[in-house]
Amino acid sequence: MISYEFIHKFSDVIFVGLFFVNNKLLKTMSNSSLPNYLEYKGKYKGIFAWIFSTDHKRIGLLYLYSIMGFFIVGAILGLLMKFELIAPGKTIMEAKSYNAVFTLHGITMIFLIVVPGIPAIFGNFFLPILIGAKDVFYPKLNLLSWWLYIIGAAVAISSQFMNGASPDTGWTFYAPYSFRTQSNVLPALIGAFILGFSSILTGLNFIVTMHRMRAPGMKWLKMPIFPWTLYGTAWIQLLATPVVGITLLMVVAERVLNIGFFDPALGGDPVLYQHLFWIYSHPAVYIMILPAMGIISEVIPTFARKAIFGYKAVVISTLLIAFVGYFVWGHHMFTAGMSGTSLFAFSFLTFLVAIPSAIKIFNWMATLYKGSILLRTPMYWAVSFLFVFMIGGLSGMVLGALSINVHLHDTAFVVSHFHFIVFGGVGFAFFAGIHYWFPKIYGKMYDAAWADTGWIVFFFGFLLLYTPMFYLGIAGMPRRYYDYVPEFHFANILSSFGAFIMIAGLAIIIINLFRSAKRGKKAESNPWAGKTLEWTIGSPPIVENFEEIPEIK
Amino acid sequence: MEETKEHKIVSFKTYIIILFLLISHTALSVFVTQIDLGNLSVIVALSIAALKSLLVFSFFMHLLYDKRMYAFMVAGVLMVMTLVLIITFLDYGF
Amino acid sequence: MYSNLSNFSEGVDDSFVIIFGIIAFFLVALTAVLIYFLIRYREERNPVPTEIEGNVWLEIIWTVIPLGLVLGMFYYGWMAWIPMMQKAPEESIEIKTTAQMWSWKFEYENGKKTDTLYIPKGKPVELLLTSPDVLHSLYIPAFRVKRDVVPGRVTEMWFEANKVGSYDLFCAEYCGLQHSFMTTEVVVMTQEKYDEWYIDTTAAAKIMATPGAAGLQVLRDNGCIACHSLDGSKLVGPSYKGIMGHEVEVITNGKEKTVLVDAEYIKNSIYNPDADLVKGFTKGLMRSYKDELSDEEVEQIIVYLETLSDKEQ
Amino acid sequence: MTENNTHDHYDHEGSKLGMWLFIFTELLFFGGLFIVYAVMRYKNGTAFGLAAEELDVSIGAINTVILLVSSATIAMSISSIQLKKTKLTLILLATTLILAIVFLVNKYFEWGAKIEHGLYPGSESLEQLGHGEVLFFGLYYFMTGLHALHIIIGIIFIAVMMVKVKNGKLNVNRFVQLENAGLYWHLVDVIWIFLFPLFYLIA
Ligand code: HEA
Ligand code: HEA
Ligand code: HEC
Ligand code: CUA
Ligand SMILES: [Cu+2]
Repeated sequence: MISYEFIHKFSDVIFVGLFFVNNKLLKTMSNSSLPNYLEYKGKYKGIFAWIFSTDHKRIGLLYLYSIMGFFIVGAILGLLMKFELIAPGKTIMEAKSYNAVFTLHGITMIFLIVVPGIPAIFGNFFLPILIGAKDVFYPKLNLLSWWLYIIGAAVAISSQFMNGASPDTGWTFYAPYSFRTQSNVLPALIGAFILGFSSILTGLNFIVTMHRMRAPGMKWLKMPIFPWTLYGTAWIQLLATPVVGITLLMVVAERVLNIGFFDPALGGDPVLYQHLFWIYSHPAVYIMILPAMGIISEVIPTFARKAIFGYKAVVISTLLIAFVGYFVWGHHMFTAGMSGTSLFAFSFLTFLVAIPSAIKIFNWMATLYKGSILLRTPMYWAVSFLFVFMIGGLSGMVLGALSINVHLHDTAFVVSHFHFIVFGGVGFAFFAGIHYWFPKIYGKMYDAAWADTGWIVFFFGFLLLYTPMFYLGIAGMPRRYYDYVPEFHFANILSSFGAFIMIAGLAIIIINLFRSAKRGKKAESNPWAGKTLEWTIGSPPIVENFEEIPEIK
Repeated sequence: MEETKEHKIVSFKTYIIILFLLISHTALSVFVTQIDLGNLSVIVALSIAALKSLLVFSFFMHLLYDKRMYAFMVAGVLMVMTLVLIITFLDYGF
Repeated sequence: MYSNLSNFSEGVDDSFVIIFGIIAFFLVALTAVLIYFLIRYREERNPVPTEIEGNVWLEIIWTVIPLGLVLGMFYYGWMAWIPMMQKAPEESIEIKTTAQMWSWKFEYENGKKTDTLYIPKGKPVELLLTSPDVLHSLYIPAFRVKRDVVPGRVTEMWFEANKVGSYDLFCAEYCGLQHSFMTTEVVVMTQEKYDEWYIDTTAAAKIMATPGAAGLQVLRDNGCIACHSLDGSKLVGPSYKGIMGHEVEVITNGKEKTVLVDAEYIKNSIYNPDADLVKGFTKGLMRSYKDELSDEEVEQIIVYLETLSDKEQ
Repeated sequence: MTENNTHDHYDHEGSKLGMWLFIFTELLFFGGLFIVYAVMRYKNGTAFGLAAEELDVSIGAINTVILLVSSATIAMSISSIQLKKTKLTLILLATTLILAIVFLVNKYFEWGAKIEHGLYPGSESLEQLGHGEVLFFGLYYFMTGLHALHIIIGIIFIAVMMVKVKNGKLNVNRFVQLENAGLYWHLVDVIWIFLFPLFYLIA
């Protein structure tokens, strides 16, 4: 049996452990006369050469390792839930642990992984290269963002180890339960607040970089799609994150000073809390998905050997998603007792926001038309991204319909929707990206056969894991349920088995990548015959990316 | 990208005039809200505040003299903010 | 998905089927095209790609057609929802419903209280939902209805059951430790059976005969059992078994002391739960029942607790 | 750091853009509070009106004027640095600084008086009033407190600028930091322009 304390200890070990693995990995050769960024010797030595480096590429890798560390914790927590849910009643833990586990799972997955994820890792690494710059506009601020990220994460995680219980509110921190519970909600909130700052600073940095540092000749409409999606994302980070910042601060004030903003016992309004929370958290889902779409928009053209179909339409739809995405937050509150007018408006806007996503899907498909398609690991991931993203997005349509949402809200259907789209979307795009850019980042090639095996195991595990949850939701199983009625047993078994298969796939993928970073064959500078700027420079790139800033015709 | 463009130097006189306008509007809003206008006083006070901030934005913060882009950005951000406020109020006022 | 168990289920199921049909069509069609392209245009079969920059007409077509479709979906979703939003019909039975950590309490027009929802078939029922503590949500999957219970407000919901039977009733909004145990049932009866049940007080009278039965009823009606077990197992609060006459360690004003559980102590524990905090339990979970339980009811509880003392077993 | 010395280059527009973006986040930060204020006022209209009478309009008005003047002086300091009048720049900045401090002192006395009357979060006399009043004062302390925090940051910002002007780091060719300080200070001003009517005037 897994006790509450055990979960604490266990996450502790993983966090500390993963942090120190990275440094040993990186010994590579350079194919330029200048030292590449991995070998470069700066003012500091050892680990300090990384954690005090302002090189955007090193910062990108710092994020990669820290996020991977959290990610493994989050994934194992997910697995624990699946063990628990394999049968009704108690299987491996108490209700108390279960509540703490899904809360921590949600917080790590959302705030520590997919929100910062792709912009912080690939954005940092490739944005300057893709627009022909030597670094971001504020390199020091960039480093500060990483430090804030780590500090925020540490504060949030510290809630697990302090006296008292781990937070058990769910990642949404709904009032007034988050005031009532005696668990350590405060550090989790403060951690999320700091993480917000980190995210804002990254966004700010990227916008200025794109405005001011594009290589000569690179007009706005010559920028690759990935930077464009980062641009849209950055604006959301800038304009939505402060709202959740202030909300969390108000919750802190309410807990400490007893000002009744949200607690009805003090005259506050709990639904107002939900408004403020989702004003951030809905746009935040587009913070997650837009950069993922950006990666897909790079991978598909490269492997179809042609330029993306309808460049302008893709750019415009990116900006539209970012914009309309601000005004649909209420679809998370359809049963919370909002007025009829707002229900109508929010449902309507929710359906509108699907259009730009649809445009993107169609353009990606059209890019494949008459291409000369090379099926390699990154392409497998990209194509399966299309599939799972469609499922996730289309199930979002079902949820957006008012009457159906009443039935499906807060059920396993929602859980399935967002795993398909968050994890299917962002996760698959992340794997597409890491396999696509791996040769550039490390100057090494991974073992393609293992990578493909990992993909297929993972993909089918994924489908088996989450598809039954659609059924469970329709049948009426509420989410955040530690225990369930026997009717739901069979689908839950299927789902749990899916999780075990998927984890096996994940293990293959990660081990393959780690081994290859160390021992892989040397990679060429342009293994996929890509057309964007990162493929014109050496693998791995030199410290300031370009010996000479390129001129774009 | 080196920026060599000349910056416009705003004269002290302009600033003083704006300051004068700002202070007189403050006085006006205090005055108007002292007489009882009911709900209207909320609207008047906030309109005056909006006018004042418009002055600050365009003169003190140089939106009138800088690149157009900044003015557009500010307008866009304020628009998002207002829309969010209005949409929130669909749940309360209607 | 069709069940037709309540007046709403048909509308909801219809719009589900329509929307599901559209999205399933898109999913299948697009996936088929995707796979076709991957095979037809793979490198071996089509070594030279044809560069196509874009096509404005296509873009317009695949913006406008989905736009029409999503508006259609919106319309169907919305139409089926209109009756739910409307006020309950005049002739509805009104039931005051309290959702509390972690139990349900239903109070009928004649003052009858239950922890299971009993309703007649074919008659509209209106629930007036309140919560003394945190958010909950009343969810009856079979009826396709759900409504959040927001502390500080009275929210209303209504429905009409079509078929006799008993159905699950869940709490769908996360409300803390025992959230997943905050479940009960809706029992739908024929009008005649319901009327019989409604005026019947004999069932209660029968239990009343045994000592302490009234007390047990009070505990049930007020959801105490959700946190306190009767058989010695530890839930959120201390078990009632053998509680009377025992010594417990409590924390009063930050200091530990040992007290003997007597009637006075029990009463104080119910009215000011945080005053003497039992060691090993969490503060703030149990709220004060000062406004809800009369002295008389507390007396009845005490009588009942006496019957649970160890000696008798 | 040595590895990025190329980025020491001077990009006036870029820095200014960065500052503006930061200002946008600040606007949204207070925007969230304004939403809460608006909703709470909508729900507790009369209580808010009554509570607002407790606040002293004249102190508020004086503070408004102080901030407006300080905004003008810092704006002028930017013109004067472009005219190479270092001394005048310093004088104008010092004026801004002093006005900012006067604002804080005023605020200190205002809060002090309120607290003496027992009107602070969690106080007994406040608890006796209705939820509406408690909320009003809660918001009042929270929002003006956050604003005061911005003033303090502004004071530090301006003080640093003075030092830099003094030793010539900021001059006719490079003054974007001063401009940014100005932008920040105007933002603080704009927020106050709204706080003033919301708390003091609409009674
Ligand atoms: C990456 C994150 C992400 C993304 C991109 C989305 C995208 C969408 N989401 Fe999702 N959502 C979440 C993450 C995300 N969501 C999370 C985390 C939650 C739960 C939060 C919680 O409560 O814990 C949630 C919950 C959630 C709800 C609330 C459910 C509830 O609690 O009751 C709703 C309701 O409307 C919804 C709708 C949508 C819609 C309409 C889209 C649209 O943007 C989807 C658009 C995409 C498509 C439509 C598919 C592609 C298009 C085609 C294949 C073309 C053909 C299509 C048509 C003609 C329609 N989401
Ligand atoms: C990114 C988001 C993400 C991811 C990846 C996952 C991964 C998993 N999740 Fe989920 N989950 C959430 C976000 C996520 N989850 C959220 C927000 C909730 C709601 C919490 C709440 O209710 O408050 C939730 C809730 C939730 C529940 C419901 C709890 C309940 O309501 O009772 C369950 C149940 O089984 C579950 C299972 C799993 C499992 C088995 C995995 C894992 O085992 C899968 C393992 C992962 C992989 C095999 C690889 C995935 C790879 C990536 C994502 C790439 C990473 C990206 C970068 C590094 C950029 N999760
Ligand atoms: C939300 C959970 C919850 C509910 C509902 C609840 N209690 Fe409690 N109760 C607790 C907890 C936790 C404690 C222990 C901490 C304390 O003493 O406050 C406790 C303590 C007690 C004690 C003291 C026990 C001892 O061993 O000293 C009594 C008596 C009691 N409750 C009676 C009741 C009655 C009667 C009701 C219903 C009317 C009720 N409780 C409802 C959680 C609950
Ligand atoms: Cu009550 Cu969940
Ligand atoms: Cu959403």
